[in-house]
Amino acid sequence: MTYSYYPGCTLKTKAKDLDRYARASAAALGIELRELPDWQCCGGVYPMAKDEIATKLSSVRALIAARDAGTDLVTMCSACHNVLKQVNHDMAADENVAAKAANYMKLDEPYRGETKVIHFLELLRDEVGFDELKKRVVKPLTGVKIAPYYGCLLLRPGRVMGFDDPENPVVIENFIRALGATPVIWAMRNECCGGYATLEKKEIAEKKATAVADNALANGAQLMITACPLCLYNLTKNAQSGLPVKYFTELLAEALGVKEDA
Amino acid sequence: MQRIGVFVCWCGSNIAGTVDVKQVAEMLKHEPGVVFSTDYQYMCSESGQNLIKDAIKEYDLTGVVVCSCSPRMHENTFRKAAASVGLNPYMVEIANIREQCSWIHKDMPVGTAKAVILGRAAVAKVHLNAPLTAGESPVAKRALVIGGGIAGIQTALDIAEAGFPVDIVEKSPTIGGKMAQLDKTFPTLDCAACILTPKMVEAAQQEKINIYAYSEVDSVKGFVGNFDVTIRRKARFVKEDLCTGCGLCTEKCPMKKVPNEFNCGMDNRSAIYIPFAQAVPKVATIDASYCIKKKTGKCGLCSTVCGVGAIDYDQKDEFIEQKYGAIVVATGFEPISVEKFDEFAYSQSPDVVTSLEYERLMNAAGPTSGTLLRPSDKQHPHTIVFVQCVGSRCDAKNEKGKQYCSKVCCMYTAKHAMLTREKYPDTDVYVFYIDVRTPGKNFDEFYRRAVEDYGVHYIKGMVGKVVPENGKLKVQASDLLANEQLHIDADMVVLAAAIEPDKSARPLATMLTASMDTNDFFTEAHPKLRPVESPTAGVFLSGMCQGPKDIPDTVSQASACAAKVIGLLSKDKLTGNPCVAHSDELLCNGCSSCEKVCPYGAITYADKEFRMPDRTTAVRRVAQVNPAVCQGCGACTVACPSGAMDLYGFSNQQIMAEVDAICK
Amino acid sequence: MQVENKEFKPLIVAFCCNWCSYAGADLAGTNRLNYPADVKIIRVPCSCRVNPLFILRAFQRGADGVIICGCHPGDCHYTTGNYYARRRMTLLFSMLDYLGIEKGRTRVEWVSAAEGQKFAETMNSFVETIRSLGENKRLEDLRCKTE
Amino acid sequence: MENTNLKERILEISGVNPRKCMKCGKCSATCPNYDEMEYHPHQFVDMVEKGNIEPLMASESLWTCLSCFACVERCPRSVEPAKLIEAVRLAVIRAQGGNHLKPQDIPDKLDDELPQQAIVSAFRKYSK
Repeated sequence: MTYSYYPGCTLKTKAKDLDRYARASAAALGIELRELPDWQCCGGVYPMAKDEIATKLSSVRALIAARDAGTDLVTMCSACHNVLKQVNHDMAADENVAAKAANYMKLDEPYRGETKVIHFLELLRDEVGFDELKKRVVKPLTGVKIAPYYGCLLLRPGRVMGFDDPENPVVIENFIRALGATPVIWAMRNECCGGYATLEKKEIAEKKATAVADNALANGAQLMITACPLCLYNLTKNAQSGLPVKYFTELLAEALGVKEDA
Repeated sequence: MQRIGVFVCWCGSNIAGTVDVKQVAEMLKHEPGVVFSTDYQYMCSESGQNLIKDAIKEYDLTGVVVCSCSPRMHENTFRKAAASVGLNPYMVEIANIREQCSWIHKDMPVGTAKAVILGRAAVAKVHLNAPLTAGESPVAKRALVIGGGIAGIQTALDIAEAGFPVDIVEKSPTIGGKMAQLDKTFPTLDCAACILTPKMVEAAQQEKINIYAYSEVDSVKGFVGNFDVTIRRKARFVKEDLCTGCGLCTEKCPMKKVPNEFNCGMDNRSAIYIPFAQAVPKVATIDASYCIKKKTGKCGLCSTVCGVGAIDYDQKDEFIEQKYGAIVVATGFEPISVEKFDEFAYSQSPDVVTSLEYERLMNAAGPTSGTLLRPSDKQHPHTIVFVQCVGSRCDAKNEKGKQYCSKVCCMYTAKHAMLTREKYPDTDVYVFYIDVRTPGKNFDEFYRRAVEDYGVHYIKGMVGKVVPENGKLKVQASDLLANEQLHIDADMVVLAAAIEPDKSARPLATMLTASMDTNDFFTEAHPKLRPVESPTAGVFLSGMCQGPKDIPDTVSQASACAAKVIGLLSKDKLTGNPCVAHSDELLCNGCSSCEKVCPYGAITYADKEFRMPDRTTAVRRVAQVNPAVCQGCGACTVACPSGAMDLYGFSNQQIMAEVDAICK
Repeated sequence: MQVENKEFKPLIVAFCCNWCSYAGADLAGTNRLNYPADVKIIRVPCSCRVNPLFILRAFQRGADGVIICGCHPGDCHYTTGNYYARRRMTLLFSMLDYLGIEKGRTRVEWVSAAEGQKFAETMNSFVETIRSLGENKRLEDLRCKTE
Repeated sequence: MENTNLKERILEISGVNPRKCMKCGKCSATCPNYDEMEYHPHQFVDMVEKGNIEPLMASESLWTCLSCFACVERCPRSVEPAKLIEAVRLAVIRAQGGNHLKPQDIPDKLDDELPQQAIVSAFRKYSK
């Protein structure tokens, strides 16, 4: 199984753990993640306006590169995933945007969303399969109660992302089960942690992050996992709850017994 | 050659004012086949009609053209007049020279010229008219009611009252439907069971009514007056005629962990069960997917304790074939699944319930014997939040919800809120609403009482998120009038789930060739003037299957539906519309194009023997139109590639003749 | 050339379904809403009864325009007839256009029994279109001359 | 009060039809940052529809919307209020000198662990 891989800027600096544990796990599972040669930053947040073209081009370049490589495009960071998937949807659904992007980039043919963007979690669910993953686990995390945190970016808008049921998702829960641990079902898993506010209005970020973490704690969580570097930062740094937060890939590597190699 | 008479009406000055009627009569006199032509002041008057009748007799007319007002006004009048003197009524044609000529043209020569052309077209058509006789078919004097809820029961009772036998087919083990699950009914607050169960008993005792509970319609063939229906009686594994409903088996059954659907799964029942105490028929049923004997072959306890030997583990589905004159659809509704709206945390907390579940929690026969206890810890709730419009009134792009208003939620929520405050005055009750819709007799008064006398907090806004935390439900909502976001720590949240047609409705509609809208509600023949009939002749609609409605509306519609059925069944024979399609079997190549476009399923195929030129015979598949079912739209005549299909009264040749006459 | 002096009086055939449009035409009459006498109405049970051959016949016999009126989509007395009519006419009209009978000479309109006003407006605008297109001469040579 | 040109531009770039709104208030009910906003999501929809856009452009709410899409996801009428808020925000920052966040402000806000994602997304949202 070979995939193009878009790590994103944060995974090269502050979120190296998210990246290296993913790579180690993928190798253990026989998945080849080929980093795209010249990827550029996606911009971190999807430009919603219909007349925004330039801000979508870095995503389009990555999408085209994956198409030309003949592979699906795997993302790891929630934000990159959200931006790439939404831009891909624009290219497929909005002829006008696709034509303008082609014009900017001097393409002969407009790119119309041919690449399939999948998050690493989707890859584990749909390509590897959680049953198969369970068989590959060598160090099951038995007894650990883990709160899966989706945040906003993985799930919404549900119609475009098509990631999971946006109000009642199960993919990270099933992932946790596959690793032998126990998922905590809690309502704030798909509520915003306020991460975007951390730069300018830290008090908002603190309030939101604390509310999220408190709800996980109240439901008996010992640990929270996420796919978003900003959520991890915010929930660790700004939340007043003291609940440890880790990347889902770290647990994966641990359960697969490759954490030390990473 | 036809002998045609032309009769030009003045309609006082309505026609004669802008059309030179004498000239029209004179001009048409020279049309081929016209042997008599005259004008008269009021052709529709008795003397005008006599003029036509006399002319028919005197000139031995074979066809009549009346140049007068719209055929929608007096076509029938003139046809009857013709029939009274022995001329086939379908030999009469009308040229509309009033609505479509004299009234819209001011200039006499222009109006006159057009009237002549319209008259010519009518004459040309009459030349090709043939006498038509409406077909007749016998009526099976028995009605089938599909669905045994309050709608089906009421319709059946009313039909039986008129003396016609009725069969009720109900898919669950008892009749009663959703109303049997309700606690009180708005706006009078009388108990649902108190008013429903006597009707259920009446239906059981009425000798003209036959109840097939735990049964489904398997197939429907035939047409109005003559439906052939196969009913599947699902195996209960209990002999209905022997079971006395004593209930001993249900007590002794060791498998007691079956979710009880009557209480919306909030408690358990045994594998052999009687849904509720007043069930009709009061007969036990074995749920084979839970029965230990059925699953493992060991047990058989119910058979041992049954004093009358009613248990039969080897019972098989039975099929009954019956002829019906009319079919009533009363398949009802169900609440939508609210799991997809999980911002309300329905799947995360047992204390978030639907309104139907709340109904059971308030009901004396419910899982808590009528004491309101929250499901998680069986404690009295002190703060309850009601959320209206869950899944109703959604945009078409919103795949989770329905576009329509479910109509009953505003009132039952007011009822729940009021009853809760009445029984437990220490409870805070909030209702979040978008609009409160209470059109109906004593409905708004009822809602105002909830607010004014019972102190229910009605808040204009919506709940956005429910977070279960530390035994509470943290409700985040908007209060639009105060322009505030509210945070309420609630003990229970009650969701007014949208209603949708029962899942069995769609396959049934296919069987009946009855049309449905995009929401799977059955379509009525006319939204205003024929609201209880399906466009498919002989199929009638009762209750929620046609659209959201409350109990008073349902019962009214059920009785109206019965009146229509009685009207049909009291006829010995049905006279059809003779202007129906017919196929020329010599031309038909059996391609099925006509069958595909027929909205009524009126076209079938038969293998017929044909004598070939060389005196051999060949069998070919040819289309046959059932004149009792065909409504005469003519879609098939155009679809037919070989020109075998034609329509009586509006044949290809007749319409072509009109075209030619106009374009001359 | 005398023809030039004479006002062009187009010949227009309107097929109206019995349940909606024919009743709409009646209502136009009841309300005395004028439209040109060039329009002659033929009553059919449903717009789906209109065979493309009827339209060809009309043009063959010298009609300058043909209009088909039916119930609004979703309101057909026979549930689906007007959808068939719409699909058939879309195909036919583009074929006629290809043959040289301009698209403007053919039209499908939905007129309900309550829309007398719309019926009159529709006919006025259709006649106007036909007048601007002029006489339908394209089929002249092929026309079956009737005695 | 009505500003037709501005309204049309906002509607065009957002692709939102505020007339679809049935004024249920679910957007504002679900908004996680409601209390930090002067104008709330349902007011954005209402005020844009009425052409009353200047107060929104001057409002702090533009910078406190978390872009979490909760209002977009949960709106029963598919109105997508967040897209309106973004369109109004763009109308402000695309104007000369409209940038809300300036590069020279950044160093003070950094700490060792702050991910790049926070900075790039803030620039995308708040500056041109």
